[in-house]
Amino acid sequence: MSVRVQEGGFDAGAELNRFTEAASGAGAIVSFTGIVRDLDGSLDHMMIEHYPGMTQKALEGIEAEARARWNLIDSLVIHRHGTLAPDEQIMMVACAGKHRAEAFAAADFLMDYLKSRAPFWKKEVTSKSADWVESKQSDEDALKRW
Amino acid sequence: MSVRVQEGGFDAGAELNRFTEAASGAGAIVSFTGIVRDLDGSLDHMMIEHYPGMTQKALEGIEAEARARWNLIDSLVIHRHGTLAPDEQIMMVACAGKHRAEAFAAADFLMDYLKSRAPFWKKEVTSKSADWVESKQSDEDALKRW
Amino acid sequence: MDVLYFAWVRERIGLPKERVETSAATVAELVAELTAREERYALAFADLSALRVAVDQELADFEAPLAGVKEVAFFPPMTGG
Amino acid sequence: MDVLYFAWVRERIGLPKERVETSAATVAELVAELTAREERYALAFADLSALRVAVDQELADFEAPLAGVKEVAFFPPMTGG
Repeated sequence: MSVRVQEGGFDAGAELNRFTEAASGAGAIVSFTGIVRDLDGSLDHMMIEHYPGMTQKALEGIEAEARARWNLIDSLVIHRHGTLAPDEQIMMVACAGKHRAEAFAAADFLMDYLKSRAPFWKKEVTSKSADWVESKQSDEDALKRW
Repeated sequence: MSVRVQEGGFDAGAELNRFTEAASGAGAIVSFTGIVRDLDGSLDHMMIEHYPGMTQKALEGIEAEARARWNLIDSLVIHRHGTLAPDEQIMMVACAGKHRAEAFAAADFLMDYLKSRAPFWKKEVTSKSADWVESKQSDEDALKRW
Repeated sequence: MDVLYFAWVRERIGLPKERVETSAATVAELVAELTAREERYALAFADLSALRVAVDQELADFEAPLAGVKEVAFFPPMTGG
Repeated sequence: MDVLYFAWVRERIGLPKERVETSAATVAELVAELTAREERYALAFADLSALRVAVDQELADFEAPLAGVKEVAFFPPMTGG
């Protein structure tokens, strides 16, 4: 189990390989990568603010909850903060299980909780505006699945 | 959309990075990797047989079905055949979508269908036995979710 | 037509592929013909619920017609992934 | 106690963190005290349904007690991932 909050970029493929290599006994690895989308071609950059004292703790709590629900062999969360350009990778999650069902469910769960319960906030900056991304009801509703 | 059936190994991390790089406009990438598990320490190797004329066609049909259901930006299926040692990677799937829900659902769907509807058969060879892996009712049941 | 066998069906019958001249109208009729041939076919086809069939490389059922068909394959349920 | 603000709450109040001497018994009482101070606080706290609160770095609600608490943070709903 590993949680990293960092300003710099990461290499999702290298992280996936390292994670897979270390996940001894795993039959199934699921990874998720989140990428900055330039919705209408106007995005200059995204700013991600976070709450340093709380972030690591919150992510570890979400991971612990996933591991209590599914028989995971290992899990990984990486989340960036600071300034990100369009097409840059924001974060990734990986889960290793014996079987595919638990690896999929745990990764999906981690993403849902991370989205609405980890203290990150996104601001989209264009040449004309700088707007905080609003939370979506659909993200809050997604938590009810679990 | 891309389907590869091959005897040789593949580098899941490099595949993920290449796939992500090409999936322009994606906000979410989900990957699955399947690995040969040595269940009780006795597995010498796994043999994967397939039906060459049908495999590519079946995988492309499953991918087309996923793309009809979800608004995918791209998808990738790699599946090996032949002789595989414990801990070797058997196959991978990757799906790119604008949003996480569609990327997760499509990857999960592809795995369920690939498992029970693509013409691959696994044989587990130990020092004492060589047994065809039996299909599981749970894999057949998984298809009913979709 | 070409008849193909995979996994334990191939092992029981003892070959991966053969050319079969048949006037069977359906897969089920072809199975009956093959079963009548030799013990190894009878063994392979003993429990049809444990078998799957593809007609011209598409999954089909045992009632599928064979008119114009070039290739029929028999195999156990798939176990890929 | 330290009071922290994030995202647009930080922007409206105009600072990321301040030391507050208070005898408020709950988060809600602290919000009432701050709101009474200046317009910028009143603006930030105008709609509590749009705010989330963490007490000593754990998500909490506005009725959470403040006895022994070292750090309270106010922010909008999270939008990570």
